[in-house]
Amino acid sequence: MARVAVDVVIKPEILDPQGKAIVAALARTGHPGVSSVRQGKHFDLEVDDSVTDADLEEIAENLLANPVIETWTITRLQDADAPVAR
Amino acid sequence: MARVAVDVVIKPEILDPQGKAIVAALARTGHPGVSSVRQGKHFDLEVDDSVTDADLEEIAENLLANPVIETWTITRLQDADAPVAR
Amino acid sequence: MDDHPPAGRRRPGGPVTSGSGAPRIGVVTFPGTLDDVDAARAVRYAGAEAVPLWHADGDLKDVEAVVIPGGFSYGDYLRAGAIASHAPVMRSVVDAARGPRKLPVLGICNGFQVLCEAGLLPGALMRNAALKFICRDQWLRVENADTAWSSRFDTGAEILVPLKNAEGRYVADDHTLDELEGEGRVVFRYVTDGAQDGATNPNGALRDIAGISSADGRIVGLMPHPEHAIDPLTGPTDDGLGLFLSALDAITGAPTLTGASS
Amino acid sequence: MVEEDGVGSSGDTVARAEQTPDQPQPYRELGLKDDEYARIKEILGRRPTDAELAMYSVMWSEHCSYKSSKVHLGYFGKTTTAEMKSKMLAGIGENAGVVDIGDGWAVTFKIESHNHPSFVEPYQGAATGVGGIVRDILAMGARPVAVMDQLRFGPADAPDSQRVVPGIVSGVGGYGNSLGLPNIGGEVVFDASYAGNPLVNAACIGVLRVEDLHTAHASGAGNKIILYGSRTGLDGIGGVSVLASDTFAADDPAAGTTGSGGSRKKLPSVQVGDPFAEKVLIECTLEVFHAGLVVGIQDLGGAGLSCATSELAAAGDGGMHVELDAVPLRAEGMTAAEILSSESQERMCAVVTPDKVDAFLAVCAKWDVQADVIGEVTETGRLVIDFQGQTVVDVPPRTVAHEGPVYERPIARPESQDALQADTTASLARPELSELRELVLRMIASPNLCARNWITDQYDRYVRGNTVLAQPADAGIVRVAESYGADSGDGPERGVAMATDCNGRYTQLDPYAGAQLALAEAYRNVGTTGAVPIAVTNCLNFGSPEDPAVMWQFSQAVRGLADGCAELGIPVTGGNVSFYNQTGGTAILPTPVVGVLGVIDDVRRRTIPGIGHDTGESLILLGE
Ligand SMILES: Nc1ncnc2c1ncn2[C@@H]1O[C@H](COP(=O)(O)OP(=O)(O)O)[C@@H](O)[C@H]1O
Repeated sequence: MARVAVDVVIKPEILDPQGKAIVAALARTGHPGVSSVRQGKHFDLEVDDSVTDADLEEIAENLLANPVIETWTITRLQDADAPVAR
Repeated sequence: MARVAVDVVIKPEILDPQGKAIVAALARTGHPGVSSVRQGKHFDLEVDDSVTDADLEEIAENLLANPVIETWTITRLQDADAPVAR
Repeated sequence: MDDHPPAGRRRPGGPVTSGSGAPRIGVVTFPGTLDDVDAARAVRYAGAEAVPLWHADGDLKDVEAVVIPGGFSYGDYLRAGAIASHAPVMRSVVDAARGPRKLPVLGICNGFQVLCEAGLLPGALMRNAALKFICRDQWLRVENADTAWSSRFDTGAEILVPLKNAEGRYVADDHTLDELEGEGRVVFRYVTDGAQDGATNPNGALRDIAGISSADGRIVGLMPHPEHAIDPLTGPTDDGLGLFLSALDAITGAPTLTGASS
Repeated sequence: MVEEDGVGSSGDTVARAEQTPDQPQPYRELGLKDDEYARIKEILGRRPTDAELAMYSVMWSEHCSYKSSKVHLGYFGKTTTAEMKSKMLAGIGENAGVVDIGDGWAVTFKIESHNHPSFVEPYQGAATGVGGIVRDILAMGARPVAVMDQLRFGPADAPDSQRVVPGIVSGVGGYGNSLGLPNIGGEVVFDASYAGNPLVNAACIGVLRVEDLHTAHASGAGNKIILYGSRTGLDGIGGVSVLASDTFAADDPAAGTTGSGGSRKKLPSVQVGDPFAEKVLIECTLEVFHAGLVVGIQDLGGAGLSCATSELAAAGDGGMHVELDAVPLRAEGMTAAEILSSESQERMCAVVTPDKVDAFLAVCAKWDVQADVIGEVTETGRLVIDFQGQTVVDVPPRTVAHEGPVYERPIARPESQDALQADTTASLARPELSELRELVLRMIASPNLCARNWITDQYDRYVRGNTVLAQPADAGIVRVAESYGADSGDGPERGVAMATDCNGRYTQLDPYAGAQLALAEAYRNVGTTGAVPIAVTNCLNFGSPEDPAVMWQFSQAVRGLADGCAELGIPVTGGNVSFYNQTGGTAILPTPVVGVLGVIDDVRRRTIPGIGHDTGESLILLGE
């Protein structure tokens, strides 16, 4: 068993209206110091040991992200049993 | 200028219909080794140096996450100018 | 009915055939598909037989065209259409559309998203710029009346059909967009001038694109819902029927620009 | 206090309850009064187990037992004549009222409140409110065909409204849209009294064949109880977490501790909806109905399995035996009380004869819906629930489901009522003629009168292609046969219309007349579409029943509505009461939302709303 985090973000050239809306809301609520926000997705996976890095790459590319609009990073975390700072 | 990542995840006791749907889809498409997926949000922020950790905490709690059903982690990354592995 | 806005300038034409021997048009249902009954009704109104196709079954049952209807397949939790694009029925649809038969395929709303996710159409659909679900009657301009799903219209005709979605913002890179425009593959565009409230399109779609086609014009995807505009009793107009009548022409080999009528 | 011998993993059992009669229990934290707790002990002849206490406390709550409203609601029955009842197939007491509309068709409809959850978590509260009412309609054997929503918010410019309004609207839309149910109407009202207590009422209409009417009952010893739909998790458990066994005592030292020892850390009472799961649940349920695979069925809403098992058993002719270990869980280490109290969404409970179990499970498998046999109907007359090899519940089911306390709360017309009524518009300055234009503009721009498109544009009114009228019409109409999936042929197509209305200010001025005005408005709104009104439902939103002034408003409103219905000759077929809608000590405006259902024989003859379709139209004023 392993824990894997996959972070999916929208490519920089593509408009992210959510991010823009958040920046505007932050400015209104007294946080003008935040100059940019991009919103993406975060996945926490629990996978058994048969799942290879190549499998993870395929899972991210074919399902978790859409390569037309998004990029992703995959991070293997420590064992699922060990508490993860979260 | 600094880069900050905020990952927001649904509390473990709360239903995550997204994650459920993804696990089922992965099993169908030949990835039965993924036993659990929790889907959350990932935010990439660019903040200027006036933004303190306490500010970030407040931003996450009041805007990026819904404390009723979600928890979050805040990670300061290296300088915005330095390339970030992504 | 006389109590509705004027119908779009559509080339007239009624059902080609009906009853037994009518062309068979498949309507796909995924778990979470919602507008399959509407799509099947539109197919019937056009004079064809609607054949239900189940997501888990790769058998296309000898249909001569396929409609992938709207809804929220698998909840659309990950990305709209992402999970559905991997269903067995989609593998068959992709093969039949790309194969020698060049099966005509129409993706409406979620169906459009599925076609993009399956790689049959370029680009992607993203969250509406206003970040809200939007349901309203929307004018569209027919930009290309030479596809399998738009031949009953005149190029430049304007039609009024419902639009309803949360993720309808069409995006693609500039190169792809230029290619689509250059090849006449932008089939429907949001009408943003004149009567509309405000000058922008409803969801922030690049170049006001509401629907596109494959290079051969056999596969069309669009966000608005022609199947909800087949009878002024239940929709704003019956303008949407034109897409389904067009498909009948494509199936029966009727010359595209003359329009068959019974 | 934790017993020396500790509690096994199965927690408190009947055997243990018999041995430890004096163990203190946190019944007050669970909302039970001293005398209510005493009555439970009397019924059982011992102290209740934790699981039993959880069941009784939730089933005897105001929300489930109608303990303050029951004595008043009886008036609806008294004023409903046999003639008014002639088309009623199911009425007050069932999940939802059902009326016969001819040619073998029946329609069921109901409004429910989800006010408090929507304040805590606007999106999910509103979403699960829609989900809950849809399952109510489904449990009658009907295909849900349309939804409506009645919303009350604080002032539009109040800071909290910016959290509450968009959240609730997108929750109603998010769930209903994903479910494929057209939204055919509703209401939006802004008033300061709702600032800390918005109202989210959701209505659903369902269509069925008369012969398919199902009521919730578990009869026939040996019949199996099948729980199907989503897994059961810790969501929505809220207060019951005070009962969690000491296994979790160390979990969170900061959490409030209670009489029964440590507690699991306070769990959120928020439920998260999964409309996709509900959509497949609907299709799956309709398929098992039509295949003739169910004897009885019950949705799981508030009070979860506690409610489903006790109500099914109480309505049957015997008893019921349930194995809680068979309930599929989403969280580890859940106690019996938690499993019974969980309000996890998108679940249903069916009673199935043994020979049809396999066929039932096969339909569920087709739709990818989890289904498990969790028990069976017995002849013991008792509801017995086992968990981890021990009996944790052994009760007469009627005492849980139907024999809760009934209160005659004190009623007092508030002294301020006279002054309120005396304060008429006579004292207001009349605008000068020159101010009229500005006044009209101000009025139509005001939150309570302006266009509702910002809200209604977020709702799908087209899905399934049967919506004949929706916004901006005064009543929505859907056609019946095609909504159900039947071919409507070439003849006239029958439709069903619904409108809901309520003016809280009028009701505050005179609760009796206010309720009648709401009824009259909804009745007119249905009538003006061309439909004939045939039945009434309601959702009575009020403040605290412990406030005699609120009880006075309530009793007056019920009487006004019942008398009005008798006058119009149409029955109240069901309703919902929501009390304790107040911020601090201040109650909301009394808000008895009234829904009127109508039938139109040919939907093509409906009246399109509005004036000015053609030049030269005449305006005719009817009435005084
Ligand atoms: N919350 C809501 N959900 C759905 N429809 C709504 C809602 N609020 C208002 N509507 C619809 O918008 C239209 C206008 O509403 P309203 O201004 O309240 O009408 P009226 O003042 O004529 O009663 C009506 O068709 C009504 O059903």
